[in-house]
Amino acid sequence: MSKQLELRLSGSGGQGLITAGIILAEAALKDDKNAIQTQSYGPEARGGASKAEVIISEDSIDFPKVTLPNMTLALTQIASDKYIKDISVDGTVIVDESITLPETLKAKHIYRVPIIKTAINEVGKEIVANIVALGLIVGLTGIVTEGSLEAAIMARIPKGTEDLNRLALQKGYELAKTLQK
Amino acid sequence: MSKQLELRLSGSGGQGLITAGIILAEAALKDDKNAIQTQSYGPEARGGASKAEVIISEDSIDFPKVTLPNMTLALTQIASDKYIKDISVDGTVIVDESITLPETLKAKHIYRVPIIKTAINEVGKEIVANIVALGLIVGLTGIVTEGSLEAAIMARIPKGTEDLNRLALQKGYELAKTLQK
Amino acid sequence: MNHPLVEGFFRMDKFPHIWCPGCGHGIIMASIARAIEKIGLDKDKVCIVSGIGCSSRAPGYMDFNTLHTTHGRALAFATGVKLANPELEVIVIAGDGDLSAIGGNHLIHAARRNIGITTICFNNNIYGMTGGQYSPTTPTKEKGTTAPYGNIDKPFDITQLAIGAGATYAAKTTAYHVPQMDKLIETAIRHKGFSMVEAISICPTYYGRKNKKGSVVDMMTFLKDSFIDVKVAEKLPPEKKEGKFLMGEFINKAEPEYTEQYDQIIASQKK
Amino acid sequence: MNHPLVEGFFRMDKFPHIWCPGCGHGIIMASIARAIEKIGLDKDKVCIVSGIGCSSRAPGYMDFNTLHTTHGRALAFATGVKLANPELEVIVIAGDGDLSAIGGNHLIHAARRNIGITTICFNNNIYGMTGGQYSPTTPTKEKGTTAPYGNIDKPFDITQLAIGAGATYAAKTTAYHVPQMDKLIETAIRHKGFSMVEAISICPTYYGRKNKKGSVVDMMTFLKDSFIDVKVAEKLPPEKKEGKFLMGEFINKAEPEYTEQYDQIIASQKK
Amino acid sequence: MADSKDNLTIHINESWCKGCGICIAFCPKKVLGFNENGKVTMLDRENCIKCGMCQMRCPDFAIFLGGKE
Amino acid sequence: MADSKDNLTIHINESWCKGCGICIAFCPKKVLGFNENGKVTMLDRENCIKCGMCQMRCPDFAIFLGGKE
Amino acid sequence: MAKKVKFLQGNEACVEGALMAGMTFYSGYPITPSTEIAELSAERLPRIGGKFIQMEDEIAGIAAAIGASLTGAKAMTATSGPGFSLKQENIGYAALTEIPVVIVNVQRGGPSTGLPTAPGQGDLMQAMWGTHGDHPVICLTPDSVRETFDLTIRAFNLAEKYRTPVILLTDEITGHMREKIEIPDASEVEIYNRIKPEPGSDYKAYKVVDGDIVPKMADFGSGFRYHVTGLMHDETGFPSNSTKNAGILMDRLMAKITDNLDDIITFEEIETADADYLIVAYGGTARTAKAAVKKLRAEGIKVGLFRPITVWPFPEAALYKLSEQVKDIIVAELNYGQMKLEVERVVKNNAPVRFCGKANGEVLTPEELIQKFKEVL
Amino acid sequence: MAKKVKFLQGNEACVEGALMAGMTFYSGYPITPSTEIAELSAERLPRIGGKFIQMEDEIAGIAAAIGASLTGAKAMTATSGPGFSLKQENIGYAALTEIPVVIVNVQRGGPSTGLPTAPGQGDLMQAMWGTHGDHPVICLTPDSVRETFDLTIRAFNLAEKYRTPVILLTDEITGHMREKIEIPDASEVEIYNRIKPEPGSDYKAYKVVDGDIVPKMADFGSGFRYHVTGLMHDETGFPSNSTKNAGILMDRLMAKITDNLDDIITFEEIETADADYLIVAYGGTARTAKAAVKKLRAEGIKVGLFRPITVWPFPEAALYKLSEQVKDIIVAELNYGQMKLEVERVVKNNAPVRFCGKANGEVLTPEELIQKFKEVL
Ligand SMILES: Cc1ncc(C[n+]2csc(CCOP(=O)(O)OP(=O)(O)O)c2C)c(N)n1
Ligand SMILES: Cc1ncc(C[n+]2csc(CCOP(=O)(O)OP(=O)(O)O)c2C)c(N)n1
Ligand code: SF4
Ligand code: SF4
Ligand code: SF4
Ligand code: SF4
Ligand code: SF4
Ligand code: SF4
Ligand SMILES: [Mg+2]
Ligand SMILES: [Mg+2]
Repeated sequence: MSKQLELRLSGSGGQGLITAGIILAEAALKDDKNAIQTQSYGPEARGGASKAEVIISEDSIDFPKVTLPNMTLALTQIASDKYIKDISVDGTVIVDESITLPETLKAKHIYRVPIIKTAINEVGKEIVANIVALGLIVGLTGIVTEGSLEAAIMARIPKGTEDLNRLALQKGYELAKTLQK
Repeated sequence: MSKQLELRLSGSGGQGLITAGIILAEAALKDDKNAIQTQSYGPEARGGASKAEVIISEDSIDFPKVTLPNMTLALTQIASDKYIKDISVDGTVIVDESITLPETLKAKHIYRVPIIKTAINEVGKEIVANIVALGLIVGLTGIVTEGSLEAAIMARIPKGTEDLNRLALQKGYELAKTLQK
Repeated sequence: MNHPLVEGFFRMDKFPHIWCPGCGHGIIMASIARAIEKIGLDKDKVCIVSGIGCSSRAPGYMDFNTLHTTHGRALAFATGVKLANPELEVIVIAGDGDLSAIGGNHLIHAARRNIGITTICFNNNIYGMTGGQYSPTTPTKEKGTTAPYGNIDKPFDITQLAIGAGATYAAKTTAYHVPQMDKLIETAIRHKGFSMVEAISICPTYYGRKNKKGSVVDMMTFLKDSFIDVKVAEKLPPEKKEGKFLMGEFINKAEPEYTEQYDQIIASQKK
Repeated sequence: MNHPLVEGFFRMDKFPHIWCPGCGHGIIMASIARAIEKIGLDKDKVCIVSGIGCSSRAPGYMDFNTLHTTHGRALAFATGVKLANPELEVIVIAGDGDLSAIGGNHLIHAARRNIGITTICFNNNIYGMTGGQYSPTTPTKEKGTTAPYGNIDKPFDITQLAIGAGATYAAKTTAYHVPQMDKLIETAIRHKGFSMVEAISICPTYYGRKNKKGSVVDMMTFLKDSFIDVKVAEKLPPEKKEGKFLMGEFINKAEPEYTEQYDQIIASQKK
Repeated sequence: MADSKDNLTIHINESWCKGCGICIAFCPKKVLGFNENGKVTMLDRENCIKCGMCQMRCPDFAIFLGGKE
Repeated sequence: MADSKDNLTIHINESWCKGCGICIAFCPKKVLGFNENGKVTMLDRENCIKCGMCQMRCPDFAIFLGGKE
Repeated sequence: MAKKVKFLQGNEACVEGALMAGMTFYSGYPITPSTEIAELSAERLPRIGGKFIQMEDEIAGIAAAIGASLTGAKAMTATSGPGFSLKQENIGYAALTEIPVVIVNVQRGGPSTGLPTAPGQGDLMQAMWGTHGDHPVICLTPDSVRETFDLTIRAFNLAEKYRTPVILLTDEITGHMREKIEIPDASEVEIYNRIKPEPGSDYKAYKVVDGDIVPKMADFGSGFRYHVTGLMHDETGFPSNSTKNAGILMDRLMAKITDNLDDIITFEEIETADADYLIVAYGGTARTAKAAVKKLRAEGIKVGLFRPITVWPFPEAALYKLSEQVKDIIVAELNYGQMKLEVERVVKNNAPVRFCGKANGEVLTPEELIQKFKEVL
Repeated sequence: MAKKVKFLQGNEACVEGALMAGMTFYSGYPITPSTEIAELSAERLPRIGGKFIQMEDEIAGIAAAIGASLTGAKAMTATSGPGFSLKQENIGYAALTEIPVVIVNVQRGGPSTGLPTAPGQGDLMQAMWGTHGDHPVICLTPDSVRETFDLTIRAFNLAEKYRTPVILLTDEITGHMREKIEIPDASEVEIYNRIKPEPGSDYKAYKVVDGDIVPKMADFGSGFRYHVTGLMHDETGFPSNSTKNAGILMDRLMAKITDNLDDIITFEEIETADADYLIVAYGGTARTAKAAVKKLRAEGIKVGLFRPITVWPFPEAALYKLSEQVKDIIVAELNYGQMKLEVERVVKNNAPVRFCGKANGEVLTPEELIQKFKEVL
């Protein structure tokens, strides 16, 4: 992985991808890295696709927006259609397995992964798909340490959902392993 | 008289001095002169003194405000106290006879004239004191022709008050004659 | 095959609309179109005006002369439209915030003047567009993002406010009671002078979530169970009215309409 | 010897005030001071807030913490004063234009919130300060400089407007009925929550002249003859009430006051 | 304020009086009138009942009941 | 609009349906349900009484009565 | 051709001009020193079948005027400083939606309530920058009663031609002074009316066609059912989140002005041909400057006056040229040097830019200007 | 000293800063993209005994804040473009009456409703000129979350010190991005509180005494019964029609700023020491510029950044000095060149001033800026 991760997370409004972005960034801070998180707001969000972006770097980050991400993740078709196109040639695209990707899409790695299904079937709650995704991303990139990520997750989630989220994270790591072989 | 008359009329709100100023200016227009009329507005007018200024000139008038009038007229003590001081050394001051003037006042002519009393006693309506004043001013200065002045008055006054105003004008001219001898 | 109402009265290419799943605004917007259809108004002579808010996005979908203005000012713009061309049937669509927070002054003055504008308030008791701040109609104790400890404001009864301001037609209805809503909106549009229909909407995304009102269906069920018609209520014993809200026509009276009055001035002054 | 009220409650060096001969505003201003005297308020803890207008000049004469704000916004400023320091007795003085034209929105929201501010409206049915344009309370058919052919607007009943908005205390009185005015203003100041007294004033200079209402005394006589107390009116036969206006207390009820409610939130949240 | 009515009498501040005539018109005893300057004046001090209505209705604080001295 | 009820049937525009469930919950005959995409579907066309309440309450114009063809 | 000679206030002349320009709608809220404009409009409009309405505040005043304009009316609103501040949001709305409307600001003294009955010129920069966001601005400043008449007509013409709000920025001096004015015959006056689409034609509400300067504008109610929004929109008028569309729209709006400076900008030059010194002044203060120039010329001093009539867009090119010729420039205005900033920007190092002004509610007298002039030279 | 490291949005940092500065009162009306400031204030203020109120509109939002400030509270209101336009009248009121208040404008895209969720910097000039009449203005623009925190504190300090409204002009970029921020310990932060008169002392509400910068300010309710008015007033605070008094007051108000530029103005210079070329940028766009400078320097191009932090008063002197050194200046901002005008005015002929910006709702990327930079050089 390059020193600087530029990540774009997208999906529908309720999927918690903005929270996922924040958690990842906070994990990076725990690792003494720099991080910036931005997102798209507003009426587009009603019904449409929502987007969170995270930059993680060892250096200070001047320009806060992701222009050409080196990693994108999309959980819904609409989000994918809108945001997946932009990816650096040596970048990684991750989408939920339910999503159809354009044939023209070019990236170093393109993964279709059962993120939502994992959340539903293996963790038991669709709502933790975002945490599964985080496990997946960190499993793939190692951009933050696992300890920091877990701590960051625990700090942001509602009380009483710790185990659920820990499980989701685990499943995410496991998904990553299936891809890396 | 100099080619340019700079006149300041002052009194209390209801005395019609702004109308008098407009009438004089309109008479000047009829004589193919130029004229500008300005006035002080606003909350000061409540209860306090009101002021109308007229510049009449053969030439075009650039600066519209009177800075140092060459003629001032005041009908009330308050107005006199506030506005009579500024007068060019070769100017003319006219006040109602009820008014006490500061001893320091310097002007070429200083007249105390029974304008209001004339309106009340000889014309029969205090409200026409403004027209008496106009007769007086024009009688003294000849700044507009008598024909134009009468026409201008007739154009501005309520229907049915023509004779009253004509009489007031006449009385004004008469007052002027008493001063000129 | 297309939805006949959409085909006849909406800008089909703008659909599906941006409102969230279960948002009540779409129900009310449809009702307005049905009332226009029922009355048989000429589409070219209908002007829909709104301010800013989720509700205020409605005009963009409606196939008339449509004007999406600044937040709160719809009635002020509409007053200009109506007075300049009284031939137009002017309908204002406004959220509770748009109409009664920033726009409250224009509401009371339009009502006072009795100008021939029909106002339909999409009242979801919240600022939807900006993400769930409490509005002047959020009930006391309920939460908004700016009322994290429960709202201490007393809510407006917008219908009573309009009446206090002099409205000659004012009615209230809900997104559940659609047949009644159709009728009230129709009557309001036919009314000469200022008319307002306060249509209680639902915002499941913010109001519902923030206040644990359950699902969209739960919120609709609440409307169903909580509102009773004033006329019905008159005949009910007190215990049956407890905790209920009243809906229906609250005032309907005839007074001179503003633009007609103005035309009389013109008639008397025009040379 | 000096006027005892002036000596005790006014800024004597600012007198005589700028109002025109016979302007009713001075009568109402005096009544406010008498009510404050009667209640025995600490002058340092009284804050008088106004907007812009002839009436709004009153605070400049009154020896309290006085705030002359922007046109129409007195209640908005006053809300900040009161909420920031609930210990202050906040009284708003506002003209009919200031309160119900440009300031209408702040009136209805202050009333809705039931914030502990007392508003005294100096209602002369005209914009006095700017020279006699019709106001939202100018009766239909009367003239203003901007209604040369007679006003076609329907006037607000400001008291009813405040009630429609949720006011818990609202009363009306006139510059003629001073003993009643004293009492109503006193009650209003003592009231917990939002209170408003609409005091009908007279503007002989513009409203009177423009509408041929005769002398100052004629205008006062009109007030004397035209207003009857609501309580009296209740017992009168219809023919005696014809053409009369009602005055007195229109609403007086107890509801939680805003700043007290807020203090409860603080109490529950403060660590 | 503790004065009994006996010690009170009407005072006039002529320089503040704007001559509106309200006090005069509504004085129940009709004891007030205009002077030559158009300001209010007490015509009949004896018959003043010290009701204070003139004071209450004067918009200009120009007439009031005060101690005799 | 002149159609008699006989010629009418429920149409669904799945791409506009947002799956809010209002029509389903308040259908007096309970003939509507969700499909696997979470969109509305007609479960029992026979028993639909064509009352139009689903159409009236659908916020998304996604369900309506229209000609059979 | 019989000309009507009248003796009018600037505010009255504004209404006469508006009526000649075709004004049929006025909505506003009274405020000193602009109120006469409302009062005379209230009297005159019904006589020609037009409409006057006093709204509940200034925000509603401009809103109603914009609404009326959409139905095809030529609409105006007038105010002074505090009201002008309140109108700012909707000025931006009219600019973005391209709805013609004329806004008169008769400037008074000071910020806030200030000195309501005194003159001032403190709203010059506000006329350009008062509303949020970039937007096209045209602002005209008359220096006489007659010019108030003319520029009111021009304001309507420019509003119609460029589909934009036009600000007539007068001041208490010109607004309230009475002066002789010859009202021209209607036949002598050029009136521009907005271009409307042909009935039944294909119509995209915000598409510029046929080499027009702006999109054709259909009256609401005339059979073109279109959408107007203060959100960024595309050529159809419907909201668009596309930054590309937003850029196209904004560029077009700004270019309406910058591509047509020659048509929009007017100014007056007095005695500049051989001038060594230049006074820059506008509005009521230009009268002071004219008197001063006469007196200084009489003393043999080669001084000229540059008077921007269109103050926004600012007549940069003309002033720049003059600045190459003169030794010194003095800007005279009733504020703390607002136009001076613009003059400094434009003339760069060509000549020093001095300032003569005040903002205390007084007018500047010719004597004061002359004194300042002599001090610095 | 334990520092709290947090990951916050700029809007959140603004509230943290305000609380550290001593904010006890917030009143406003929600608007994207500023709403988080209201939301967090609503949550936090009651916990410290402070007050939050959501008013009926933006006009009331600032009015209530000013009213609260008069009782001694440190008060803030936040908004975005449309609301900022509505607040203008009362900003002027606070300026003339010298009541401290902090106004945050989180800028969004476009004029009117525009692009509510997109960034923009189109309100720069409005921050200076938005209200009618001349008036003192202080306006600060942060370029990071941490600086948003710091400048909010500074805004309160300056408001208290100079008794004037202070505008914190941020933008959607800094307002909504989350970044690492170390919250300093309260003991490390300098807080300035308005000077109040001694209890029982002789007090003229608008008289400057003892070499103070501004008049002492008594809390309403503290025993000094004085008068506050938006009319021109004398030292006692009572309205005065005297033009002399008006002049004295206005001169004093304007001089508060112009006499204290060194205290008020701050700016950042990056790599300017040997710079041949200069980029001028502020707020969120400065981040773009910083990235661009790094990349250009890496290519060996001697470019520096001048970043006004205080944008009003504009750091003229520092920029002028730099302009004598560099060959070319490029101003980068998200509008049609608002600061560019100011830069042009200041640098005169010293260097050509170029512009790189857009106002379509997008941020400027370093690549775009670099490209433009290279084009013109
Ligand atoms: C002048 C101004 N202030 C604030 C906003 C932000 N804003 C947009 S819509 C809205 C409230 C929407 O609430 P409501 O009117 O109830 O409509 P809803 O979205 O709930 O349908 C607000 C505060 C704005 N656009 N303009
Ligand atoms: C924003 C603004 N708009 C308009 C004005 C002008 N103005 C000052 S007072 C006033 C109306 C006064 O009427 P009212 O409130 O009834 O008070 P009155 O003078 O009759 O006592 C107006 C329109 C202003 N000062 N500020
Ligand atoms: S946020 Fe609320 S009001 Fe807005 S579209 Fe969604 S449900 Fe409807
Ligand atoms: S103008 Fe009217 S309201 Fe104003 S002071 Fe005179 S009488 Fe009173
Ligand atoms: S106190 Fe009563 S009786 Fe005496 S003068 Fe006054 S009003 Fe008349
Ligand atoms: S009421 Fe007052 S102002 Fe009027 S006449 Fe009597 S004393 Fe004079
Ligand atoms: S028409 Fe009536 S019965 Fe048929 S599906 Fe709709 S709601 Fe159910
Ligand atoms: S009501 Fe409409 S959107 Fe909701 S489930 Fe039924 S068809 Fe779908
Ligand atoms: Mg709402
Ligand atoms: Mg009034």
